[in-house]
Amino acid sequence: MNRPRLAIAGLTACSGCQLTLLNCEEELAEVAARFDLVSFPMAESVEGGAPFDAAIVEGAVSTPGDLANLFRLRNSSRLLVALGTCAIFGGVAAMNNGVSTREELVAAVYGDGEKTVESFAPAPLTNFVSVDFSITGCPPEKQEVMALLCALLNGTLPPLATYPVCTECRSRENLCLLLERKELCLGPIIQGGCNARCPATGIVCEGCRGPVREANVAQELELLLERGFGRKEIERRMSRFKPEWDYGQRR
Amino acid sequence: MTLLANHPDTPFAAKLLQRRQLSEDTALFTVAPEAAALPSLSRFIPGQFVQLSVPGAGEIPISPADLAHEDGTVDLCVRRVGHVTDALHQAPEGSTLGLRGPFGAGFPLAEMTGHPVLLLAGGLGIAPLRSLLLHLLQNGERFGEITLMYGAKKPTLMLFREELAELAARGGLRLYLTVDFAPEEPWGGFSCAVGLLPDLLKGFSFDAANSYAAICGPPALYRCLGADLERAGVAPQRILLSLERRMRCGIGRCCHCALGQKLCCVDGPVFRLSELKEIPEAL
Amino acid sequence: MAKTTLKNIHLSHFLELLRLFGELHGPVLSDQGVFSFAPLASASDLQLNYSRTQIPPKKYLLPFREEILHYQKGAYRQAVPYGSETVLFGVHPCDLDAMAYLDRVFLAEAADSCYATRRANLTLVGLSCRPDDFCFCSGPRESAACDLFLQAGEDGFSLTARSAKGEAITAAAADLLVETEKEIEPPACGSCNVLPQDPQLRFSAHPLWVKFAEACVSCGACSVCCPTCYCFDLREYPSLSGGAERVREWDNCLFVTHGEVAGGNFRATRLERLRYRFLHKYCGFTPLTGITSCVGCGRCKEFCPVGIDLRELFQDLPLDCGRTP
Amino acid sequence: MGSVVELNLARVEGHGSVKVYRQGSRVERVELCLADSPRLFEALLVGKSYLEVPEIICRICSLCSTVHKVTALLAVENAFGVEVSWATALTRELIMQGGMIQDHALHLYCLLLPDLLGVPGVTGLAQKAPELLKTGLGIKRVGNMIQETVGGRLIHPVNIRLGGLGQRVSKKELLRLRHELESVLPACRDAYRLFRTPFPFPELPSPNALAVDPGGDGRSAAIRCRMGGGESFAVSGYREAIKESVLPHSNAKYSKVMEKEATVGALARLSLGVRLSAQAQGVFDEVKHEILGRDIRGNTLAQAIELCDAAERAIELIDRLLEKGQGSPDDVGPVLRAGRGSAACEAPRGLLIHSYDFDSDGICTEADVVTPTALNQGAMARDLLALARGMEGEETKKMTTALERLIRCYDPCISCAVHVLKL
Ligand SMILES: Cc1cc2nc3c(=O)[nH]c(=O)nc-3n(C[C@H](O)[C@H](O)[C@H](O)COP(=O)(O)OP(=O)(O)OC[C@H]3O[C@@H](n4cnc5c(N)ncnc54)[C@H](O)[C@@H]3O)c2cc1C
Ligand code: SF4
Ligand code: SF4
Ligand code: SF4
Repeated sequence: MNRPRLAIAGLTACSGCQLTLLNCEEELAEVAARFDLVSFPMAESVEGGAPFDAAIVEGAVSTPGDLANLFRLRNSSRLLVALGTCAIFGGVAAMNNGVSTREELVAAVYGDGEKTVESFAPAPLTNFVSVDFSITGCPPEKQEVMALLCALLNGTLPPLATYPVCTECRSRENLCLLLERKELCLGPIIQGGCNARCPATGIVCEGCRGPVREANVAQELELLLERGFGRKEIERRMSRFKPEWDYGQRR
Repeated sequence: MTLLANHPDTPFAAKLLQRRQLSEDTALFTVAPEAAALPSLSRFIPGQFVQLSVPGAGEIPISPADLAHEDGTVDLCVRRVGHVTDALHQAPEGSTLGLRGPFGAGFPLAEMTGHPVLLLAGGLGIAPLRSLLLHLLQNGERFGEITLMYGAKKPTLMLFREELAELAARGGLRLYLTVDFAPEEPWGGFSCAVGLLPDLLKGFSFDAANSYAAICGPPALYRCLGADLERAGVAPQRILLSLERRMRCGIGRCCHCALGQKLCCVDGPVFRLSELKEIPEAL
Repeated sequence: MAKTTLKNIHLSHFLELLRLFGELHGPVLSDQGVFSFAPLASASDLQLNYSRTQIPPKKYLLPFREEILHYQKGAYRQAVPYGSETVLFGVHPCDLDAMAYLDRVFLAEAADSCYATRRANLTLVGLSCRPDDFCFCSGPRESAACDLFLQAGEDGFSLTARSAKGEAITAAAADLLVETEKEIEPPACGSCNVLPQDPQLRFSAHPLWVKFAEACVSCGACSVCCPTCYCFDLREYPSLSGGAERVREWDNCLFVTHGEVAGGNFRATRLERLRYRFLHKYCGFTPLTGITSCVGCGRCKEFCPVGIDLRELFQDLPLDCGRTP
Repeated sequence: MGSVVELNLARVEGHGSVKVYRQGSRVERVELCLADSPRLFEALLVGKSYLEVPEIICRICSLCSTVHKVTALLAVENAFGVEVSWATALTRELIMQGGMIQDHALHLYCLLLPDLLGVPGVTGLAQKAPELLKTGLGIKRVGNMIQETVGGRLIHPVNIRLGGLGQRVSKKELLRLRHELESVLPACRDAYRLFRTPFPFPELPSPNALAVDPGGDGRSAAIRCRMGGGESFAVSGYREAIKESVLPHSNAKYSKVMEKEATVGALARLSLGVRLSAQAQGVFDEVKHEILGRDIRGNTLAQAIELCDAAERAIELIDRLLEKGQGSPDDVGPVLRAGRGSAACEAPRGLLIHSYDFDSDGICTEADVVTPTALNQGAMARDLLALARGMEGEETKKMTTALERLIRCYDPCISCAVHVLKL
């Protein structure tokens, strides 16, 4: 059986998405056997060259180096997969505090002295290249990462769930935090597939998987306003993983 | 624990015998189901569909593009559009697939007997209509005049062109082809109009009052062609449309394919225009 | 007719006895404070006066997600449905009726064997209920769609066996039962039934449709929690070793993907999808056309975050006994 | 003629490189560049509410997200004077042990073991030493299981929250974790045998160990930090003790702790004499001459001992939780007040400090995080130079391999180091 050639790379991120793959302890050895991990700096120190059957890319693009790396991967790979919220939406690093510019942020951290950090606002991969498939989550779910690998082995991409977090949340018979406790739960507008991890422990969905396809954002906003949250707070929460939302979107 | 009969969604094993590329994104797949499947699968009516499984990818509804073959093999003409069809197009000859069916209501052949039939195919819609056409031609003596109008986006996407031309040449079939766009460079070999299917129909004179019409193609086609045919004088009960809906189970349970209170998989996929007119969101 | 009665003090004995017929499940209150059907570790967990569970008992017949087929070595085979003999105690009449509706769908010709296996393993013990503000069924009444029905009264339950299994249970419990002259009276009927609706309502230009469509967040709660919603999706996942599993999962007609085909969507807007749900719930499809599948349990109303209540659509008639058949 | 050799680091968390500047064979200087692109967390936290701070800051790093979250919670609680119940404190400690197990197992068995066996990475391990890989992954799995069960989500845990827990871990789950821990404990105890042989480098400078003072009762946050030379400072006064400066070639900052280049991590902890659980102490007693007073190469062995310690400690914690019952989840809402809160924890890689200033509405006005890898950067650079000089005249390849291995001994976490530096 021929082993698909994979590149697994990280741009600006916490490495959690790559770690999620390394966390598939039970399957890891078999993954290593069935794939040719040509380029996986986090776990392999020898770099094989292009071409790749698939490049799985974690993280947002925020430096010229990231961009060069991304272009290299895109050009040398048949499929490019965006892995995780940062790669798809920008993620936490793309969040801004609503007041400072990027330069000010950099200056705040490094001082405006001799050091110049070459960086720009973290942006999703699709701003620069075409992306063939995405797996969302901060971090993504193990079984979705495995579903991707299994499908790649099979020459396809996996069919992932497309419903909001609430669907799984209800199916797990959790208490609805939005309805019953009037908490700031983003479940209705967030892409499910995580089996409603957070509400299952009694904690609101913070929206780590980004918007579901048909998010009724305007209505969610209304629901939260009705429950007494301030508009600023709601927007701050919503933009934690995806900086820009269309707050008027109803379909 | 008692285990009852086998799940109705269990496909029979089937072997991919041959793949013949018909256009850039469409190929004809000849599939041989295992012996146990033959009693059911070798007896489908044109217009019915089968559920085709590609292991590891999933299952999709496909209408056979040919009549049932003597040896039990089935011809499926499939366009590469997404998840399962992608996998199918990559499957090497000899690989194992799954097949179950046939499902749904096909064309009302008995009722059509003795009447002229006008077939209108848009794009991939030729697949199920080819099956009907072959049936009509095979039983030519029992049907009236047979006409096929077939429109494709461009000449290279015209499926079965040579075969159709040959059938027309043998007589018994009036064939009209049209393409939406004429390519820059001349295309040789066959004569073909440029324009949409409804344009072809415009100048066409036929025994409308006595005819049946069968339409299969993209949804936009149904809306205008149905009205045109009615205006030309074909009774809406005799305008037959083969509809596409999302289908999961094929046996009326998953509910994706509902149109109004009907289910495309059990009540269709072939419907009469007269039925569909009662259902606002059908077309 | 003399009635078989179980005194309250014998209830826990009776529950122990039911364990002989399978794993005992019943309504409990979860740690988070949600009513749900779950294994009854002890009789004291039982919530006899529960209003309704968030997830209806359909989960015993049609789990949220299950593998139905398994592909290995060139063949698809039916996955063996998990589950064993189960006694489900304390199911309200609406939920019993709902399961009867599901039976009509899944046990019809070409019965769904995963469903059928679980159904055959399930013993249903019904329990009369006390309707609350969300309910709109025909009031506390009996349902025949069970093995045994318990009508609750002041100091006991009146038992009616509805199947051979039910008879077996009453026979086994003979020592705990007494014959009484007086039947336990169900409280008087308060509300009314949901009647089949006019399918044309779906296509009416009723302004409520627009209002609903603006508000609906497509969270799916109404149909996840509905005892008779059964739409499902099938997805296939290959494994590393070359096999594959085909998974069936609850789907939802409110989702944009539900009516999507290559190149289009037959119910592209939320409004159309809400109307679709109305049509299916209240008017029925093909062999079940004209049968409303709504049993009036009130879940979709209670669990909808934006308070959509499809019944408002046909509330030109007041919802009182005037309409009971 | 001058030349530069650049070595890109692999099998470490994050992006980094080492540049060796040479004149002929003479090593002039060595630069360690921690090159992850900055994510400016400290600036982003400004303007966020105290509730959001821990949820956002844990995204600094995936490997250490648990300890970052706990440390941030402790710092916020410190700012508002919140005391959590002992059950919550124990549960937090339990999840941190889970983090320790996962982190050490990943580093030792997946990232470092290839060096010992001379293979390039996991794929090589799977071929050459499948059993060892399996053992390591088995241990790692249990660490993860603890983090996922307790935290609700494996990376960036959610169940541990301000003032309490979302949900108590059920008895059944605790018993399951205990069972799993028991099953890997023997492997954890024996791990040290595998990681005992240090790389054959020339001798390196001996480290100045730095760790939290283990004096606390385990329930509240650490109060002081201690150094090998006997110096110590209060966590709240860390800003005076730790001086940081920006280096032109690195996105992480260089720090000096009480004028010294400090070393943090397993080696530092064991050198400073943290209390160990019974079996770990037994192992330590057997091999302590290979750790005490040794250079950073001893860190690997120290991590292996800590692996055993963490597994044992986790079992003890579970037993205490089971024995006492956990009560209901407490959720102590803080009384907001303006002020600063700081906390220090021992992350798997060493001392970690979080410190936040809030205004009276609980909005963050200043954030500062000092990570182990940033603290280690000075010592790392010093050791790299020493090693490069010690290998002058050797083949370039040999030298770069040695340098890379040296870096891996430190188990650096570049994401953490870069994302949070602050002047
Ligand atoms: C009765 C019937 C007969 C058909 N006959 C043919 C035929 O002869 N040849 C042919 O090429 N195609 C035929 N189709 C269409 C074919 O079933 C779809 O193209 C196929 O299901 C797409 O699957 P996919 O996994 O490749 O695409 P996907 O990746 O699933 O998606 C591509 C698009 O197809 C839609 N889709 C997904 N599943 C279905 C489904 N089960 N039914 C309809 N749409 C779906 C998706 O929503 C999406 O928009 C027929 C469909 C029906 C209902
Ligand atoms: S708790 Fe949140 S995710 Fe769950 S149902 Fe309610 S709103 Fe949806
Ligand atoms: S519940 Fe929300 S925040 Fe939690 S894992 Fe799922 S999508 Fe992410
Ligand atoms: S439609 Fe609503 S009230 Fe009716 S059965 Fe379903 S959930 Fe209950």
